[in-house]
Amino acid sequence: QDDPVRIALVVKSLGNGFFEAANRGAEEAAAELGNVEIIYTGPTSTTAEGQIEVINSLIAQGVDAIAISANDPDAVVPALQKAMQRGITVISWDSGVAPEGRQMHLSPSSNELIGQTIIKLAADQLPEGGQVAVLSATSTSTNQNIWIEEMNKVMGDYPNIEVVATVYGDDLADKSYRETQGLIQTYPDLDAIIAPTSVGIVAAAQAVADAGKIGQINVTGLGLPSEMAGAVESGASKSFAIWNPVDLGYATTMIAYHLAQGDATAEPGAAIPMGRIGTATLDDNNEAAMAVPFTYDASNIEEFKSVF
Amino acid sequence: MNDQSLARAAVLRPPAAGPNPVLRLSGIGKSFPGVRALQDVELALYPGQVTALIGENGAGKSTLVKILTGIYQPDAGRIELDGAPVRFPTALSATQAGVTAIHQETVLFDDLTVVENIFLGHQPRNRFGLLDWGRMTREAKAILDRIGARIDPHVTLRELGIASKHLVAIARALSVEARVVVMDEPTAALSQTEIEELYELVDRLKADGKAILFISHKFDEIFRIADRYTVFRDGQMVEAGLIADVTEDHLVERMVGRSVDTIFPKRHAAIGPEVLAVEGYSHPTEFEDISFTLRRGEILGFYGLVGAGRSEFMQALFGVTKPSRGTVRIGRQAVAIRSPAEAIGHGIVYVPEDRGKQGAIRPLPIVQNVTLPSLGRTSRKGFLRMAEEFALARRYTERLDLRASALDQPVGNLSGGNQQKVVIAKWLATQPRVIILDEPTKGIDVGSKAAVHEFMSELAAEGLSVIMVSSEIPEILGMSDRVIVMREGRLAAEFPREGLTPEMLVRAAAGYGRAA
Amino acid sequence: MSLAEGTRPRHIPDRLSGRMGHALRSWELLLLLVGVAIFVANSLLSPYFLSPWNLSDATFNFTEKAMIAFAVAMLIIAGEIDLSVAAIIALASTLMGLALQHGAGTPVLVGVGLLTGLLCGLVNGTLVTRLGLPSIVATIGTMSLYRGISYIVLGDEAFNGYPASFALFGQGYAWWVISWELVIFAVLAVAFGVLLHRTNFGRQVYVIGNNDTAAAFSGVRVQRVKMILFLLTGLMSGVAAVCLTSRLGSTRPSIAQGWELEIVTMVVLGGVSILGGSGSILGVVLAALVMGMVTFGLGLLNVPGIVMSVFIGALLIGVIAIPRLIRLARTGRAA
Amino acid sequence: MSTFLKSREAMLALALVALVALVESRFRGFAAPGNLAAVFNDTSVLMILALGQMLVIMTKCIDLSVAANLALTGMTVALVNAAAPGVPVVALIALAVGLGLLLGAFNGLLVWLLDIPPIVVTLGTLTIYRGVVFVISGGEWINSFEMSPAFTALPRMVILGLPVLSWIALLVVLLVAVLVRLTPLGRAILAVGGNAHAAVYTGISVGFTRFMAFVISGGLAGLCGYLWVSRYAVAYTDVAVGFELDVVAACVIGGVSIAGGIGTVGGAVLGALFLGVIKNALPVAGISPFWQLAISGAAIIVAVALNARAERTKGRIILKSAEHAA
Ligand SMILES: Nc1ncnc2c1ncn2[C@@H]1O[C@H](COP(=O)(O)OP(=O)(O)OP(=O)(O)O)[C@@H](O)[C@H]1O
Ligand SMILES: Nc1ncnc2c1ncn2[C@@H]1O[C@H](COP(=O)(O)OP(=O)(O)OP(=O)(O)O)[C@@H](O)[C@H]1O
Ligand SMILES: [Mg+2]
Ligand SMILES: [Mg+2]
Repeated sequence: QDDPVRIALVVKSLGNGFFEAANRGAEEAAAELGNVEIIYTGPTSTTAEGQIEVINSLIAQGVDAIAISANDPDAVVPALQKAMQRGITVISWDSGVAPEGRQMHLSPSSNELIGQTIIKLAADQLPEGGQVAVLSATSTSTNQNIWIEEMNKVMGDYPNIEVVATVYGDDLADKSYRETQGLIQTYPDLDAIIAPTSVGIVAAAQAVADAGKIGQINVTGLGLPSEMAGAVESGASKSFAIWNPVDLGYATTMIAYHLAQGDATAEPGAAIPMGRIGTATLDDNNEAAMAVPFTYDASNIEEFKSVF
Repeated sequence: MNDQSLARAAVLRPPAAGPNPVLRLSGIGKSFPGVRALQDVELALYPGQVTALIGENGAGKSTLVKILTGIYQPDAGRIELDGAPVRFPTALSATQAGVTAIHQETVLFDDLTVVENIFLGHQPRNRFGLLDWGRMTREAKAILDRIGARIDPHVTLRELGIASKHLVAIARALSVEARVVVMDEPTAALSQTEIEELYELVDRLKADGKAILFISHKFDEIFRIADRYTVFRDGQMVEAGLIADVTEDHLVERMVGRSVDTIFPKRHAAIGPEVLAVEGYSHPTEFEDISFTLRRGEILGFYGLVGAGRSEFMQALFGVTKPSRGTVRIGRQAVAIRSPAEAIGHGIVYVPEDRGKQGAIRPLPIVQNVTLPSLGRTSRKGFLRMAEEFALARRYTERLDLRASALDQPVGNLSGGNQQKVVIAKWLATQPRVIILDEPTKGIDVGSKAAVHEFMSELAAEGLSVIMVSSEIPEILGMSDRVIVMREGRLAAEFPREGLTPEMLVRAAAGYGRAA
Repeated sequence: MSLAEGTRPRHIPDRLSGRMGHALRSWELLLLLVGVAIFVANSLLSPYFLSPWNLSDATFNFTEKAMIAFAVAMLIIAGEIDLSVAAIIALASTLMGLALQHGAGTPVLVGVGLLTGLLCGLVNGTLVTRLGLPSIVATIGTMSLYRGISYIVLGDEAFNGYPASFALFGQGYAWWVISWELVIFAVLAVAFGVLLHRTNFGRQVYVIGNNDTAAAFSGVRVQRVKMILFLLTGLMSGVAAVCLTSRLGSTRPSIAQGWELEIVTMVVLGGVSILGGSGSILGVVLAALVMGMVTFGLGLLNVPGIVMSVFIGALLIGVIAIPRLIRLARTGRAA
Repeated sequence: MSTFLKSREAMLALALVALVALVESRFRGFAAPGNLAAVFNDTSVLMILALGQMLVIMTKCIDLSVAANLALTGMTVALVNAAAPGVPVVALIALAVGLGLLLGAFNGLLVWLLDIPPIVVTLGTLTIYRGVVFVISGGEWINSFEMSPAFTALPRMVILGLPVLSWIALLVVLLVAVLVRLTPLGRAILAVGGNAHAAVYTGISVGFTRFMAFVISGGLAGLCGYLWVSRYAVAYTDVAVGFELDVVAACVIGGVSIAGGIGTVGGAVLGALFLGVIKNALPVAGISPFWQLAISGAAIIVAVALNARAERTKGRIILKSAEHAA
């Protein structure tokens, strides 16, 4: 029996439902591939230093591949470069790493699509136009910033919609809650809150419900069906979107496996198989997008809330 | 031996036609690391009588008080209350049994009010089990009135002077329904009128049938209020009996164990030129307008009641606190002393009164304590040289006849007197010009005391100038070439050695006679 | 009595017991044993542990924290504490980033980092020694303040693009597997060991921690010594900021978040009394190694970081509590 | 002194009013009763924890484990609620408080019987308690849909215009005020911190008093565990991470002396409200959230500096002429 191919799934922090779901996908892929061992790991809090310690111990164990969702795109680069020097396949997924620190990056979806989706989710409920505010995660998380940027690029398509503020909940439930209260206070005419973060959107929905603003303020953005089921039911959130994290973990594992086995190479234009999801095609930056975000609302939430 | 059994018989024999003792201690022993504070002690207290407990510093009187009030547990012996054996595992249990005390050190809470200080630990409660502040305030006022203390019960203790604090401690002791009242040097900090009021109070307590244990170094008051006496020497009871049967001389003899004159061997030394002159030293709250001079080879005594501000003034002179006004000259040169380091630089050193807090660094070895202010001399370019340190420490500790098992022993393990020797050695090692000794023999045993005194004269003979702050009249009279008396932060009098009597000192300190 | 005997001084020996006896009962020995046990356990549990490169990588887990821990140990021995050290790293790193944007080269960057550390130490020292604030609350305050300034400067941005020569401090190797950071750590360990245990200054630190009133009465310039210690702690935070920034190659305001408690843990585990007055640099070095090995060993077993911290928390309480529990059981009463 | 203490609180209250007025002057509606009530409600948990911490600090100890205690009790009740939605909320609250008391007692015992410095004890239990949260939850979140409606509804139920959360905070304020002012334990807590040596002479057990302070602080943290988790309708490992420092800061701003023996309920409440107002005002005032940390740091420094000035020990008063001037 050969030694198993060991693939480390390094997440931003342990104890986050999104990543737990991704891990399930990774295990699914491992089972499908056979002889693959998944090491699901990450720091306890979302810090780059913590991830570096984790990476160092993975290098020490001589894993075959590291697939990381980075807390800081730059800080982990030296450690990942060291990993690559020691012959370890390194890819990033979800939250990316600077190109010199990885062989390729798998986005859950393309940033443009996400940026367009989150504003569309809000706008669809506001045919007359109105005020929206953004509740983001930590100020330092890469993807939220990119998505908001992408969103701003297409704001021209929604002339009646005004983005009045962007605040940061730091991916902490209480801070997000308080920031939402602040928004409600400051903008009495607010119509929607876009929270492109799974922690923020839940807290925002809770704050809106507690303020008795259901029906006046629609909370939308990116969230997990299991966490948002209550908010959809209460009406605090009409709809929200997310890519499927199970699929993301699955696809990441597949790619890491093929790269580590030498079945595929990460270079611009390469097409790397992702099992049941299809094929990832790398762009000039060695980046690929998995799929379009999927929208959840009252019609389908029941079905998904127990999945992830 | 014989003394012991005689004394025991005296304790156990009931007074002529008197009642049985309320409280009786037998075979009490207590040791601290390195010190045997009490050994096989007997004591009996009778209702309606005042028993005086006398003995030199460190004889073990306060230790006995602490055993009686549940703060220390005796190593041996038994306590009987009305003939039944009792134990006092905590201070509260002693209070509840009706034993209450005014302790020697005021152990109170500076940030709490007078009312609270009086009742803390045994506050009256209302029917819901909550504190009854109304009753507390009323009772506090009543007790304060009873002892003639004019103190607002609502002020915090921090705002009171030492005498008022002492009155609060007395009020606290009276706030419980006590059968036995212990007073450990209650008059030490009081002025004459307050002392008179205290005597009246003691008389009233006697009339109420309370048993009183009264600890004092002042023989006049012992003969004024006590019915019985017990003498301690070095942790042992040496004699007990009726005051009416004895004279003062006899008590002193029993207390010290030898004739008194030998204690203070002040030798005559040639007194040289002026080395220190202080002019108009003042502080906003502590002292005012202190001026004096000190000459080479002179021992200058500073006498005063406790709290007269001598320590505070000395600390200002040593640079610990800042004076608001005044000048110092050393030799001919005017100097400004802004920190102890500067004072040491000018050759002025201070052996503090509070040995535990300000003098010794208890967990550190003897050698490190001794060399601390002299590190500049024992080190090279800031790097320690252990050999030099040991040499310096040995030179001075051996000269002071320190009793220690090794120089790397922590100072905290030594007996009080030996700790004091370490502190003195520390300062002598700096080779000062002026040494200020603040209560140099406070709390140290007879032998060490004599050694310290002998050493002081030796130093003076060698040309060192000594300022000695002391509250002990015999020490002042025995050692000083000249005596300055302070009262309430001011100079009250200055006396030459010749013709000085205890009378004159007390009058000046208390503010009756106006001398000089 | 002594009067009679006083004429013939008796000899007092320098030392009572040999140093061996003392060393055998010491905290350092206990730590060393714990360390060896962990080392052995790690080698048995993970086949990857005993590799020079892996051990070398593992040193990065503690070197930067330990540099600060040396200075904090001295501060704690003197009876003070500094909880703002991690925030100083953040601020120093941020200002280095600003300098970088203005075109500073490596020497200037290092200078900026160290100076910022010193300046922060000066502020802490001033609050404590001049204004008389309790250091624990004063530095809780400056902790928020320093990191807060980093957030104000950086917001959601990051500084990166540090020059290649700057990478030396956190990523360079002096020889084979010996990183420059490890060299800096070792040099500082020796320097602090000498400073604390072999100089007048170190002696004064102990004296102050045992009894600062008596120290002042003995002519020790207590406030000045404390100020120097705060400056030193700031400076070491600056050094750690240089190393960490170099290692990460980027600066974000959340850098070194939560390190202050890890550093205090390291110091206390090293046998330094949190009440001041005792402790040694050797103890801190050993504690750093123990903590580094625990985290690395558990990391190799892919144990989550939070479970490691449980282990360290238990170690912290355990090593102090167990001897006391034994004594309690033996004598039947509290110490 | 007592009038002086009052004036210190008055000063803080004044600063608070000034702060509210400042925000109101630029952003209408902040000082509206409804919004102030919301701010109060939002500060409730901090206030409750600060009161517990105050008791501990007054005995000259410190409890750094409160936030971890909160997380652990919160997670425990959330897990129980998710597993057995039928268990009545009252029982869960009792469980939270009981568990909190136990965790506090563990700290207290180590301090009392083994005489380990409180900062070391609670630094250790801080990491241990939070680690246990991770272990019992397996790192998973408990989300609102897994909680029973009654569980999440209680704190936000409105009675007489205020949510239950606020009422609970007010009740705790009252109880702690009674404890401090009217019970022997409360006075013992002040005495032990003020002068531990003298406390022994008055028959107070220093160790036991400290133990009780830790127990109460733990119990209040346990209560907050339930309140936090039900209010935000989510439980996870990092709940309230770092909150212990906010709690200590609230005490310090409120004039509780870290050296023990000094502190008032009013002060701690005002200290908590001060931080609460800042936290709530920043988003409203549109000040970048990045400023918040620096502002609260500066507030802490200013507050302790003011308190330290007031507390600075003056020399003894010996001179008769100085006695009345003082
Ligand atoms: N807690 C303690 N630890 C060690 N030694 C102690 C302690 N308390 C008292 N002693 C020692 O016990 C002896 C008796 O002390 P105690 O205070 O009872 O004397 P005293 O008779 O009250 O003296 P004074 O007249 O000075 O008040 C002294 O040698 C003292 O140093
Ligand atoms: N106002 C006070 N409050 C509390 N304790 C006091 C006060 N005054 C004096 N004491 C204590 O009483 C003891 C003796 O005090 P102090 O040093 O004032 O006496 P002294 O040396 O006899 O007089 P002097 O002030 O003249 O030096 C010391 O332990 C001191 O701490
Ligand atoms: Mg005594
Ligand atoms: Mg004095």
